[in-house]
Amino acid sequence: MFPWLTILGLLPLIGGLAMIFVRGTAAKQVGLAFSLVTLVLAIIVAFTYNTGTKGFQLAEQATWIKAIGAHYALGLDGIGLTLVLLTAFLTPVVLIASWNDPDLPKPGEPVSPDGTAVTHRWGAHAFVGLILATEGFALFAFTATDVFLFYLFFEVILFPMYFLIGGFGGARRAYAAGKFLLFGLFGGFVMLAAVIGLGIVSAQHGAPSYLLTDLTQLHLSTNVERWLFVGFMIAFAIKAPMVPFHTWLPDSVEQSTPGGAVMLAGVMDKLGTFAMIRFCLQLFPDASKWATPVVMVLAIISIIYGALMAIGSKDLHRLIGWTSVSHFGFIVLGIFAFTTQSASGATFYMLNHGLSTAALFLAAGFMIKRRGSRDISDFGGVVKATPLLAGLLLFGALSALALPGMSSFISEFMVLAGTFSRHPIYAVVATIGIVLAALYALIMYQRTATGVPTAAVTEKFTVDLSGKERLALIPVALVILVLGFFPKPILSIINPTVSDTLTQHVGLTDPQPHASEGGR
Amino acid sequence: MDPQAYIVMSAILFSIALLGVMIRRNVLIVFMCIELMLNASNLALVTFSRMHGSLDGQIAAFFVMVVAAAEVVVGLAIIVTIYRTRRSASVDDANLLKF
Amino acid sequence: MIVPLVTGASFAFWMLMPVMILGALGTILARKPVHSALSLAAVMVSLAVQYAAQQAPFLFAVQIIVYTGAILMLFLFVMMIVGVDTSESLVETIKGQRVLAILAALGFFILLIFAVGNALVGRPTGLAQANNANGGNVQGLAALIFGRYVVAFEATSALLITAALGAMVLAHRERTRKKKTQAELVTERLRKYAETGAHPGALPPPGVYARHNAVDTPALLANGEIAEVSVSSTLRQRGSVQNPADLIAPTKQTVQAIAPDRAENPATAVASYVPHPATPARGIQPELEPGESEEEN
Amino acid sequence: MTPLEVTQATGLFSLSWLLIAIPGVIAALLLVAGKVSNPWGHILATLAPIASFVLALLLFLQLLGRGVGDRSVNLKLYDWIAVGNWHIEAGLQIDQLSIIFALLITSVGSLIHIYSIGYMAHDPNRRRFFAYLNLFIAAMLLLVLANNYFALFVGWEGVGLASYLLIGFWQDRPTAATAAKKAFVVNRVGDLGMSVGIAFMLYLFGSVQFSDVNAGAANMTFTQATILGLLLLLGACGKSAQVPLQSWLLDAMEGPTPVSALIHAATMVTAGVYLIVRSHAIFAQTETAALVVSIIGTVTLLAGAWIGCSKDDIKKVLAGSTMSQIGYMMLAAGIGPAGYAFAIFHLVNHGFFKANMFLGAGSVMHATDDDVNMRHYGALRKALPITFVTFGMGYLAIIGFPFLSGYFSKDHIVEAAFDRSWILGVLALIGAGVTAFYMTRLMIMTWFGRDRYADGVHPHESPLIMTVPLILLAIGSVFAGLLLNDWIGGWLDPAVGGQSGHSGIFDFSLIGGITLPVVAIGVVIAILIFGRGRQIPVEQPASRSPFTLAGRNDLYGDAINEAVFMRPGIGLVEGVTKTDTGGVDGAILGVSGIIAGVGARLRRWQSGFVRSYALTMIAGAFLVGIVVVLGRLA
Repeated sequence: MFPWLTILGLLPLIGGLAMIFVRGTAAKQVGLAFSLVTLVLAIIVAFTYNTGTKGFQLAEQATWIKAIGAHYALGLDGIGLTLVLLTAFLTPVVLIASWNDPDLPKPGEPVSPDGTAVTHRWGAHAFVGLILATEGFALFAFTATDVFLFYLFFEVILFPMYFLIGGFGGARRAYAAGKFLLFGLFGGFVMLAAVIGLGIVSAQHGAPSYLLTDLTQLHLSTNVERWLFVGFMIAFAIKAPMVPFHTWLPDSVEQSTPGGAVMLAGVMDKLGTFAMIRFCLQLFPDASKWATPVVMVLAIISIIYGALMAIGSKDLHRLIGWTSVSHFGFIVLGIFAFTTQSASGATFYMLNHGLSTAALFLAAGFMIKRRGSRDISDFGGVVKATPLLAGLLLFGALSALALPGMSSFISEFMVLAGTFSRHPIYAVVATIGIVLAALYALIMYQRTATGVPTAAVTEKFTVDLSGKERLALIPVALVILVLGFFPKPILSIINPTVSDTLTQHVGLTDPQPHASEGGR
Repeated sequence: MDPQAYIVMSAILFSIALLGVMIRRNVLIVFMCIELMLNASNLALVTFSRMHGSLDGQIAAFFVMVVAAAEVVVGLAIIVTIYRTRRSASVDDANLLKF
Repeated sequence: MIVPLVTGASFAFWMLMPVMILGALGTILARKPVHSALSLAAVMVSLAVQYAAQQAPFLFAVQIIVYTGAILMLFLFVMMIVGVDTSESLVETIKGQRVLAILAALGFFILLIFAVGNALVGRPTGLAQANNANGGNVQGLAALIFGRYVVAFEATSALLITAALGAMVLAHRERTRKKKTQAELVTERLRKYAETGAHPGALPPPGVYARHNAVDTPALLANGEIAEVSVSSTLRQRGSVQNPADLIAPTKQTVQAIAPDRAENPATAVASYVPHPATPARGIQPELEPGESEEEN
Repeated sequence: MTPLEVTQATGLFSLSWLLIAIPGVIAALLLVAGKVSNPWGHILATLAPIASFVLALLLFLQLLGRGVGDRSVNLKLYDWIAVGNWHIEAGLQIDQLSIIFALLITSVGSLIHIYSIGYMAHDPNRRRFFAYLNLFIAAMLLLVLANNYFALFVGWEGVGLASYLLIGFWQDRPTAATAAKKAFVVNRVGDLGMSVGIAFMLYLFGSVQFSDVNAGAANMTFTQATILGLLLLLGACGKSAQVPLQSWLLDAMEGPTPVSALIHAATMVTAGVYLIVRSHAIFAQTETAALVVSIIGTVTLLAGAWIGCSKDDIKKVLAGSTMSQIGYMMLAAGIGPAGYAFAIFHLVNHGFFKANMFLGAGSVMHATDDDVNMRHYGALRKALPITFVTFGMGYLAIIGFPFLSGYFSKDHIVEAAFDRSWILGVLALIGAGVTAFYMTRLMIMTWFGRDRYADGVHPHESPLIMTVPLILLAIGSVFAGLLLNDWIGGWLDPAVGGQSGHSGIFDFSLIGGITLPVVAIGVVIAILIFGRGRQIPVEQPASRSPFTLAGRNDLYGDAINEAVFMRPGIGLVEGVTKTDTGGVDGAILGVSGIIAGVGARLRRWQSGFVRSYALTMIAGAFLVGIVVVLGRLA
């Protein structure tokens, strides 16, 4: 069988390695070419995917470390495919949008995101290489069907991201990158303990194996299952990130370049929520049910807390980072409500969050690049000077607040309504988040874009979006709109896998309509 | 002859050399103590070789000697270099690699 | 088979055991590195004997040739470069180091006895069979080295070459400045002479006398002083320079012997060997006291 | 009540998606095409609602030709969300109710588009304005044509977005931007009710299709029905600016006047009424929720009238009036089967006369250099004769002058209110009187008396392109009542489960007899206070009257919002921010600080003395060895 998934993951990694040999513009072109080929490949893979078949498709498997039962095993299910498509789509977008970012700072030139005289540590080739490495590792992580293999990529993706923040960020990038890495590693080590524990349990039941298909057959005792669940869940909650493990995210995205922030919040963080569905629910269904109240309360706290912090943010990047905390709350809420709709919605939300965050970060990034400051109070009246840019910022903001017609609305609605059918009270409390979302999105837009242009804005916002900037943003906006009105292609991919997970593993069926006779 | 005696002898020599490494400051003496440790282990290896009636122990001892020779060459060269730059043969003086 | 009460091996062992322990202690306790090295040599030779006693004739030879012959000699050479002024005080500078070191070494010794010593139970198999399989110990070792262990053996060759190269690289001093020409050297030397009065010419060679002609013998100046710079500073620091008084003593005797003639023949009288009052500061004052010359012989 | 027969769309009906698609596509085209479309964009945009209107008219005629039970046509376009047991489709429902709305929206919308060509002629962003207007038309049509609550909600938010964009159209005005944001956020509070309500429907029925909900409604318990009803009411309150979510509407007047006419008078703000009427099956199960609807309507009716009495800004008077008139509709909708048809009837009439008056006000502003203060008007009837006449028609219609449109619908509502409860009836009656009072005040201050406009202002009649829509709307204001009065009840009743005891034109009831005198009293009082011979100060006179002050301050709606939500909200945000930096992040930084401190101590161990290291290493080896040996022994 043709190893589609291996090639899919390897392509960007090879592209990243190729950056050793090229420099400057050539590096960007080569990197973009690799990411586009990856995108094409991902689309081909998506077309070969059969929504009717259960289990993993395009599976590859080879024994890797026999003694501990680790395999090199890749496979694709609906959830993984969705995120593969997201990753493959966002990378070229990021590369195009950041085309000039890594070039900007010649020594001493004050052009870093926060206007201080910080120069990038390396050139464009390093930036492109790290972005591609992030993509490759993410693709492998989304397709890994072996817990050990997944863990490997779950951890290793921290490193390109670390260098993206630390090498290309703002004035406090060293602090941010360090915080990012420490949080990630801490979660990783907690998870490692659980992974080892899982391996030991597996070995007690016969030949050790980390294959997902083997592990789901294990019968764990209640205590063991809960402990392992907690170990995995902490790692995923840090990566996702959920309150109270969230503090690294605002700092990290604040200091990142817009492109880096998209890869961070749009792609890498998805590993956490993705893994919750893939591993927590499939491997530890009973423990997941046991933990539901705590996780859901934390999710709701994340939703409201993140939104409040976003309202109070004075820094554009930070604000968007906080909105992500809020959105991840929705995703986790949907996953742990255990209804087909909410979990499908949560998965779809992962995709949409990636898209809307990308739109927001990139549009905000274009503004920051022009203004030379991330401070919201430094803007004002941008719409007068550069209407298209402001319009797309508004588009991103509306997507973040889940306006109907945007794809994010579909997912948010599915999460809320799906949650409602099992836990009405939680859903109602979570709904407050949509009002707060309107506040943070529109306050941000109002303060930056409307009003009389300030002197600095008139002086610096002389050109509206360039061709490359349009090329990066408009496809994202289009996809958001199309999926908002016609989400079927993605939902039909997600839904079978999610309902399979819920019925086969968690063992819960959707609640029936409560006023009988009413349903179809 | 009881091999235990050789082993005890080897242990005595090894421990004395160990003590030397810890209490002496002259880099040459420290280095000689290391050689002494290698010799002590060689004695143990030869003893084991006889004990088990296999020549592999002697081969091991032989390789230890080869490695020791190489080690001494490089080690002494390093000592000379350090001495040239620091004008001291005390290991306590080479203490820059610290907190 | 009756075991003889005392075999050659046990005789060698019990005879050499105190030598080895004392030698090892000497290695770590001697003030001067040279003494340490010699103590170590004693240990190594004794060890060689133990190898011989344990049916390892090849290692016996190699131990003496490689260790005692090559490695220790290398140590001694380096000691000549490095170790001259390194006779250290045995006062410990790190707090608590000595006590703790002794405790640790003792603990380790006990551990070794318990751990390794218990590994040997029963009578030794002996190497007679293994040695005879290939017609001798050396042949047996050769069969193993070029057979089972050939890869490791080849690796050691790489190791040795690397080590040799490494030593050369380390010992090689990279020239950081252009090499000075003779003309420059002379200019420099003369400038120094003009500025500080340093002697521009060659240093005086050591003294050559009827009874002393070694490098540790300073030359005598015309006025009877000794020329300090004629002896290597290494030797001077080591304190192994000949006592100038001894060197002067024969001359003194000669002078005394011919003193009567001198009185009759003032014309041939030589100048007084008593130092000139304006002795250069750097000169070593020979102590000429009448009693000293008697003690020498 | 039998569920409606829903027939699948065939023929012309299968094209009904074009109603929405035409303006939607043109909106997108104008936004994407950018400056290229500046010269012709507004023309194209104006054609869009006209095309939709023609199509809607054709559909209406088709429906007329069908039998009574055959008039609800369902058109499924595709599955929107088909997950688990949900089948939420993108589908349209053309029935008696939605087609009336479609006609109202497209007709008034077309006229306002035409009017805007003139009104916005000098605005550099006219193309963008028209694109937003088309976006609004598309979203509004989606709202009323949807066959399920989900699609309705999408339209619901779409009109909210269009409203946001159009209120804040002059984005360089901070007040406009703030008003836009306020409108959106307050609406979001209503949306919260909508979202939870739709989720609740899925919880109850597993479907959001109108037909399914109507069919299943009878199975709800009373509590469920009440909760669902109140949730929908919350949504309706937000969109229709009903108390307590009324505060955004007055600020929304920051937008261009055609926007106020189209969105904030004729169509969007009435969506709440549509929602209630559309959800008649739910309210049929819960007296309580229906009563709350009526009460909210009555309260808003009076509050809007009160505000209308005390404002000097012509648009704000009209906005207060809009609130008030929608209050009437809500009151009617809350009455139940007897009131639904009247609510819609009044809604249609209101759409005509209020659009007419707003556009008239726009014409006045156009003439007076965008001055909105009525104290700066006066005697404009000579300068703007056409506008005066059309505005007068609207005035007569709203106060309920006999045989004009407002007369019929308002009378019906007051009558129905008396049937429901005499308290509601009396309050509605008072509202009618007050309406007459403030509208007369507006008329006098604007059109009669002495001219008070500032120097340099030379009022002039608007161009034809603006007056023709005014004339058409005035005709609508005058004749809509007469035309529809006999017909609309019978037309709508099957769709809304109504039982309107509709009456003929000359069917005077006792209540109808009382209403007219009340209105007349209102008019007379206004003439006495502001009429001939009375000086109207150019500056607003200071007033001590708590009634006037309250009215001028929008009944302290903003103050209440500020005290109850904004200040605690800001406090909460600050508190959370402090907690995060001090508490959560602080705890983490504290832990890292402790670790760093311990590390700083520990690294002293790294003394640089090789011999110490050797000692440590040997001691360590010793300890490990001991553990191993003891492990063996144990």
